[in-house]
Amino acid sequence: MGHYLLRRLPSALVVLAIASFGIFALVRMVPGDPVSTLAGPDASPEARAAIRSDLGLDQPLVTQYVHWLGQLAHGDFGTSYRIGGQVKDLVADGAVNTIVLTATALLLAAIVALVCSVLAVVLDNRWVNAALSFGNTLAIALPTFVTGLVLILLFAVVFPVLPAGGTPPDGFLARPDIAAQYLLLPAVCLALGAGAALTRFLTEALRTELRQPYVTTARALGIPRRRIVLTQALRNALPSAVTVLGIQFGTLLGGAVLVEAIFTWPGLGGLIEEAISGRDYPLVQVLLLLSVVVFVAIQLLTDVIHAWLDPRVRIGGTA
Amino acid sequence: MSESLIDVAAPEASHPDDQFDTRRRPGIWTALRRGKGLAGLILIGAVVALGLLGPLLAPHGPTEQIPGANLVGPSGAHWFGTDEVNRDIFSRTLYGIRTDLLVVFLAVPIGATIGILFGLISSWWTFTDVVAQRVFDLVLAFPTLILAIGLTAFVGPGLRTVFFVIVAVELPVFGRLTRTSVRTVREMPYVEAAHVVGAGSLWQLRRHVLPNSLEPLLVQLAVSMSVAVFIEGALSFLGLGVRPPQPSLGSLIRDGVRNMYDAPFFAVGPLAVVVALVLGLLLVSQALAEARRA
Amino acid sequence: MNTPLLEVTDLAISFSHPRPAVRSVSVTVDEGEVVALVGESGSGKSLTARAVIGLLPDGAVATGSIRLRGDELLGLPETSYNAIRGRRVAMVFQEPQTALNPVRTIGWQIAEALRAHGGVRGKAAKARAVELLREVEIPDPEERLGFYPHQLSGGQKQRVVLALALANEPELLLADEPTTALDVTVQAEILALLRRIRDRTGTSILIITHNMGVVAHLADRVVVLRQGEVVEEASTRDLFVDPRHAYTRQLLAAVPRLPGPDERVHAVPTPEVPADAVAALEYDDVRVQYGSRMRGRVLPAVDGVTLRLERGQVLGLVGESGSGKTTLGRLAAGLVPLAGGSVRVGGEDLVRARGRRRVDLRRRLAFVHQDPEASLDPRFSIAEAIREPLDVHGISGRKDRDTRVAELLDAVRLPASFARRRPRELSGGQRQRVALARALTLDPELLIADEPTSALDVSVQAEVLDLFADLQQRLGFACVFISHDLAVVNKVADQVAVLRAGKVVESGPAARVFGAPTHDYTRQLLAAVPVPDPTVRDATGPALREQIA
Amino acid sequence: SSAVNEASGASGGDSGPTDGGTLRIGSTSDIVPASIFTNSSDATNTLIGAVYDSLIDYPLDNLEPQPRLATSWQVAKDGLSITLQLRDDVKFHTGREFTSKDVEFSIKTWADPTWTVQLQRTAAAITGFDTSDPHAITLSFDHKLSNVFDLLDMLPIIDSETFDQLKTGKAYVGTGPFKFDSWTPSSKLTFSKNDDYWGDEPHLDGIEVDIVSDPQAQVSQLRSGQLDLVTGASNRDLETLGKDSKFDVTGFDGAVQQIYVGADLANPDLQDVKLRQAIAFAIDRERIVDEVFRGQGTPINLPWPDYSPAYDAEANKTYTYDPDKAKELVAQLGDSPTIPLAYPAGNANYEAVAQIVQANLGAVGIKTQLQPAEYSQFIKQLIGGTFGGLWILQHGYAHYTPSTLAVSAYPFNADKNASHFVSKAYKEHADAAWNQDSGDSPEAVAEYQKLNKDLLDNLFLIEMALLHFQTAETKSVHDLNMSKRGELDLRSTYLSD
Ligand SMILES: Nc1ncnc2c1ncn2[C@@H]1O[C@H](COP(=O)(O)OP(=O)(O)OP(=O)(O)O)[C@@H](O)[C@H]1O
Ligand SMILES: Nc1ncnc2c1ncn2[C@@H]1O[C@H](COP(=O)(O)OP(=O)(O)OP(=O)(O)O)[C@@H](O)[C@H]1O
Ligand SMILES: [Mg+2]
Ligand SMILES: [Mg+2]
Repeated sequence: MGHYLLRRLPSALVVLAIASFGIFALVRMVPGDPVSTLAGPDASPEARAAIRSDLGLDQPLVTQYVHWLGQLAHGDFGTSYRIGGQVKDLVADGAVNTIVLTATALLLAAIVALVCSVLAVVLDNRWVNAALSFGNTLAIALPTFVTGLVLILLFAVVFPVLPAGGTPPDGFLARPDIAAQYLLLPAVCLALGAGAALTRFLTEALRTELRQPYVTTARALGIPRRRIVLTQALRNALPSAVTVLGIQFGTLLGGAVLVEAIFTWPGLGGLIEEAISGRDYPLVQVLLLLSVVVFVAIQLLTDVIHAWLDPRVRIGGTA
Repeated sequence: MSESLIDVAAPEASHPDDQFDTRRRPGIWTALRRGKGLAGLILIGAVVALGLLGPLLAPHGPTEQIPGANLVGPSGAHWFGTDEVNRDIFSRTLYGIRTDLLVVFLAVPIGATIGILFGLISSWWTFTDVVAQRVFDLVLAFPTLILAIGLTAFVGPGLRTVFFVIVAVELPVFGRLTRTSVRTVREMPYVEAAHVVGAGSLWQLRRHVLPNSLEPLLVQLAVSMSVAVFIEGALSFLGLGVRPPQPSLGSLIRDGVRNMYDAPFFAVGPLAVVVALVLGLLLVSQALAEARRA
Repeated sequence: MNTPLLEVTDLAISFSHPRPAVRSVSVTVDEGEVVALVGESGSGKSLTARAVIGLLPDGAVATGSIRLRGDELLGLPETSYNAIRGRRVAMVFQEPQTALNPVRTIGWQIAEALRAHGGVRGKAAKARAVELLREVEIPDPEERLGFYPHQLSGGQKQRVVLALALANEPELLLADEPTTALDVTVQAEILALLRRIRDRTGTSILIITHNMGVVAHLADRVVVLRQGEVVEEASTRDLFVDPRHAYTRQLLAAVPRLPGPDERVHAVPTPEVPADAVAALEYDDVRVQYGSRMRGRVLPAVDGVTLRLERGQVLGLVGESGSGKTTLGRLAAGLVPLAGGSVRVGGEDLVRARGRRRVDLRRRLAFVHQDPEASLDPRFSIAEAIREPLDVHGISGRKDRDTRVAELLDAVRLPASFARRRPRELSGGQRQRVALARALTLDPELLIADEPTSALDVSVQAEVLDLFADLQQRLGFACVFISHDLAVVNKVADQVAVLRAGKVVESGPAARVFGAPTHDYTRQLLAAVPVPDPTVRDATGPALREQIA
Repeated sequence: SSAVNEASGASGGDSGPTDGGTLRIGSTSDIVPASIFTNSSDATNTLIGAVYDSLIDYPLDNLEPQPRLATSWQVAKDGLSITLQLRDDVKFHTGREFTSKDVEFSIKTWADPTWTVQLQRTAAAITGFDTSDPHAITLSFDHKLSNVFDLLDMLPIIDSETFDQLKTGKAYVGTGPFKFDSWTPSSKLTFSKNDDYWGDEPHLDGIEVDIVSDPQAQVSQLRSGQLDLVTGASNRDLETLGKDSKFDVTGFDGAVQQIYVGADLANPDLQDVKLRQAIAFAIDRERIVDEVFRGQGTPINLPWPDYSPAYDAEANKTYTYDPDKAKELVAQLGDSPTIPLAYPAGNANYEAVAQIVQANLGAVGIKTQLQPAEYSQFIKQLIGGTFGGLWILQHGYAHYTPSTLAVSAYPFNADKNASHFVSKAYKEHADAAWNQDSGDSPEAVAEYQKLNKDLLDNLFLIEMALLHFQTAETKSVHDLNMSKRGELDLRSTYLSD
């Protein structure tokens, strides 16, 4: 696997290099500028000029880019225009929350998808299928802002059993039981859509696998259907599911922006929204670059998992 | 001996029953004419019909503000109630469907088609494959929101932006998915068999690889179409989507949610339409998948 | 009277198409008995066996009765069936190539079969797996446990499938063409193994085969099927001596035979070949390696082969399973990367050819895959599959193409009505004929046929071989004919090359190689060929082999 | 154990002021350290109000300065300087004593344009500082400053020693009732009671400001007991909460904002004042106030609240809802093309107002196209004056001395404004209003009348409504106050249990 990763590394680096420039340019192409949002409508032109030179925005674009790259090379991610702190710290704080949230959601989605699709295929019962299919539809059809608010209304307002939002006051590690309660609603809300979509994929893939000749062989050996699904069909169906999950991850991150807002979850989603609306270039740039890094990594990871799951990819050659 | 040899060695064609073996193979169309497929088609059809016939059915104009009817609940006069600026939600829903039909049945398929073509063609050669995958990584890495803001910079907010954003969002999704299937299917001996008889890459892709990779794409198409309504709503939420006062299902739901505590009825109508549409899409995709497996 | 182990009465199986696949089949298998089911390709042999184990394809409707020790099996719910399958009744399916799970090692798959019936686990399971693999003659069984199916040759896969079926020592083994992909020596081993198992554990065997030699060798009783009906049933000896039904007689008459020891020719003149003629196919010190060099494990599949096939001639490739026959064939079609040497088709290097030239070369070349099932696109109808080469090259109009398809179907003895079916809806032999028809579509100059008749009953095989000879005569194409069936090779091939472990051990004119083999291995092969005569059963097989060796 | 139980605050009846407890406030937007003095967000306002003191205080409903850090003051006869007596018992949170030097530092900070405070020009007009007496200061002006008390009311007294940390959001040191403890960007701010406060000791032990950007989430958290007070609930939610026995909705009538329609005169279609008059007549202000702001506002033509010296009840009724008159005016103009109507996207109130305005204008034959713009872009258009049509926005500062508005609020700026309205007369009147000894002298009032006439005649800015500020809180929150600056005043607030 080592050499496999090594082979992918150059292209990943090229992507990052291109991305850094693309992001830098794109961020500045979007109309609106940091000075006007910082200064507010009533600031005098002198004030704005002062801010502009303060931020170094009066320099030529290329100079700014080179400067930024130089900073990056030194591990300095710059200072946020609006929030003022080190971009590094801001991102690190938000990243913890976002990672906890998205990882939980991803895990939930994966578990739900696994359980539901295996249930659907193993039981193969009309009513179970109908119920799963309807639940699926609702989960896909209802936008996050609807499910989020309904969840809050139900579990925090009408039956106040869970917090309506926010992160655990003492962090995630101090009191895991409390942390879990804070995490539950937003993670469920985030996981719903991805989980439902994944369930659809996995169910279809499993059904397709069950028609393969090797399943007939296994059945002829008297291996029960449940076991065939779990130990054989699933393994064959997983690679495509992993790809879908890798793609879904993007949707998940996108959804995180909304979920974080609804559940007051101070993560990167809120940060990036704020950074964009404030045209906080250093912050936006780093966040976007981070997003690209994460995606390149995720894709690498799915490829690795692919190879791990499918010996034909791993070992190569066809008989 | 030789007589009987001819007799017994006659090919199976001699069997009289074979002449009648001319039934049509249960294909995609049959799948849509019964069970799940039919139910799905009816649901989609109903939503589409409501949208197309909207102007005839709507009791009010989509932007008509009815004096005094501020956020009133459902009644005989206003089936779904009225919104915060006194418009009939039912009428707006009907007109809103039209907007979403465009997004769901045009933008998503366009994005999907381009993505699939891209994925198919690029994955055939290692070099283009690597390049295309990295490009997809890049596009996927940009959250929808940022894509939307970036695009508004060039085309301004409105339906057009929504359209472009959805195309841009779906493109890499389908591209990547296609590529994964292609990588599995292209290893199949029957693709090799076509290769051996001299079929070019395009032929192999079009005739063998694509048709045998369609399952996940069909599912994704249904999912993407469903999610499109939601993306449209989220964009309106940021002021990048359909411009007020033009109605759309997404923006209606968003408005409804804004008024959740005062007017819980508001979002119900538009949501029901979306659920019907999504259910229809999923049912049809399920039916098609089943038909293709059979 | 004691109840037979298996009693099938009036079994009928039909699909949505008007003609029932099985009309009325009655078979009984007694304890410890080996019954052979023979008959025309497509006559319902496989379906009968599948009905017994309760795994008919979707859409099949079965009526009649199937009793195992008096218990009715037909219509048994899936859960009850699971206790029977594998443990009491096991089956080896006709096409072993796809029968294994591609993402699990064969060791795991055997262990899983053992586990299914609460058998051994862990270390013991591994030991048993090794034992099973050894029993089915897989070399280096310990190491092969960690192999994935795609790393095995066709014959190896077939033996793994057999090992799976034998894992739980079933009372009844349904073996659907268990030896088609095996070379004769391994086949002899397998037959001996089957017999041993029968003798040791009293397992009854219902074997489906085309090979009358196998029947003669193994079976106690023979049931002959034709068009879904039993036409004759008799003890093996009686059947061979005194076939009653015309079809049985025809079947026996069509069995190809190797020249007997007394008929052997000692010196055959090599045909005159002009020295400057361009060979249809030339292998020059060809080497092929599988496996990744980076992992440091390299398997030489073909090791320094030099062969030459003249225009209009047929080169028969024989040799043990896994000896590189398929690999050589695939090389000619440019499907395998070369590790050394060169391959020239009509004097040109296919691997190096580009663009139009390559397409042109391809057009003159046809290929029959060893595994017809996998080489037919499941979404194509039979007609589409056969027509594809024409479509690819845009040859002739639509109508002409359809005519050509009908012609070809007829040539391989398939009814025109099959044109609409999907590959899945055919029997193994029918699929193989489709693959052959497809290869002949373009009137090739060079045909590479990898086991083109392995799934055909002798009568159809005879017809197809006649057709083949006829076509070859008329069109004058050269052919690489890969087969385990030495008699068939003997019948069609001008030249023969005997392969072993990637090397050519002997080559030359067919009559010479088969008539006066010079290499021990060739002699071994010839000796292992089961003679289609139950009376000489004991004179062949391992006994004779030892004698020769 | 349950996170809900641990989080939910006290609730119950009132038995007089009690000490203790942390007030949890939900705020819509986070603080922005670089513009901490600009009243740019509700969290900023809470921070300034909790941590800092001003020299004087305006009551909510008039403009008579009350002592705070300054105990008394004297404006010079020529109106060019002011002397303030300062308290001598005041300490910063760091323990350092508060002196006249700190006043000088604070004013100079405000005069620095990079802080972009609205009264920067006023602060910059103060050029002389006499700090010889640590407990008294004399400020001398460049020119007469009729609005100097506005500055003194708004200006927080900041600590010079920790000023660097203020810039980066690390520390906020003032003399106010609460000490700043921590800030977690985009999450929360915490404060604790200042035990050494010079005034009455606050009842609350501390304050926690949670940034809850979604207004609906604020309401949910208020309802679920995670918050005690929210500042960003929508008017509709406030109305519903007001009817709920578990919650109070408090209105603060003096701290107001105005919502208006701006007109960019660079657009030739808008150049004719008749069209702008037609717009002013066509807008149904009552409906906007009733339906969008749920009655929490007043329809207006001029920005001033009724206690302002510039208030003119009659003039405020110049343009009332009169579609017929509007139609007549439009008819005189003939056909006009579609005019863009911009508003900040993503805000429910703006969106509703914009749609009503569009419908109102449409009804009289003025076609408009709504252009929602992302806030940052919107502000850029406002500053650059690139709307090219109509826009909807809110402004503040009309509840201070009227001249403050004319010289400080961007849409009214006589030198340069988003409307591209240039008028010598308007500029003269605005300057004259500023150059007064006092903000409510008869001379000043006379200037205000002229300004009012300018505004009503030219209509480059069509006022719609004056909006009152409201908060919603649980019944356990008592004695909540607000400063004129819109900052929560929690000095006497207490929680009952
Ligand atoms: N899934 C199916 N759907 C429709 N028809 C089928 C299906 N499977 C088999 N048949 C038909 O049933 C008949 C019997 O098939 P079966 O596989 O039993 O033949 P067979 O005797 O095993 O032949 P072979 O020797 O070629 O393997 C054939 O004519 C075949 O076309
Ligand atoms: N893709 C592959 N990867 C690794 N080893 C392979 C691969 N394909 C074939 N081999 C190995 O190469 C050798 C030759 O295989 P090949 O398929 O040519 O044999 P064969 O003579 O056709 O055998 P059979 O008669 O069983 O079909 C075998 O040992 C096989 O295990
Ligand atoms: Mg068969
Ligand atoms: Mg082979």
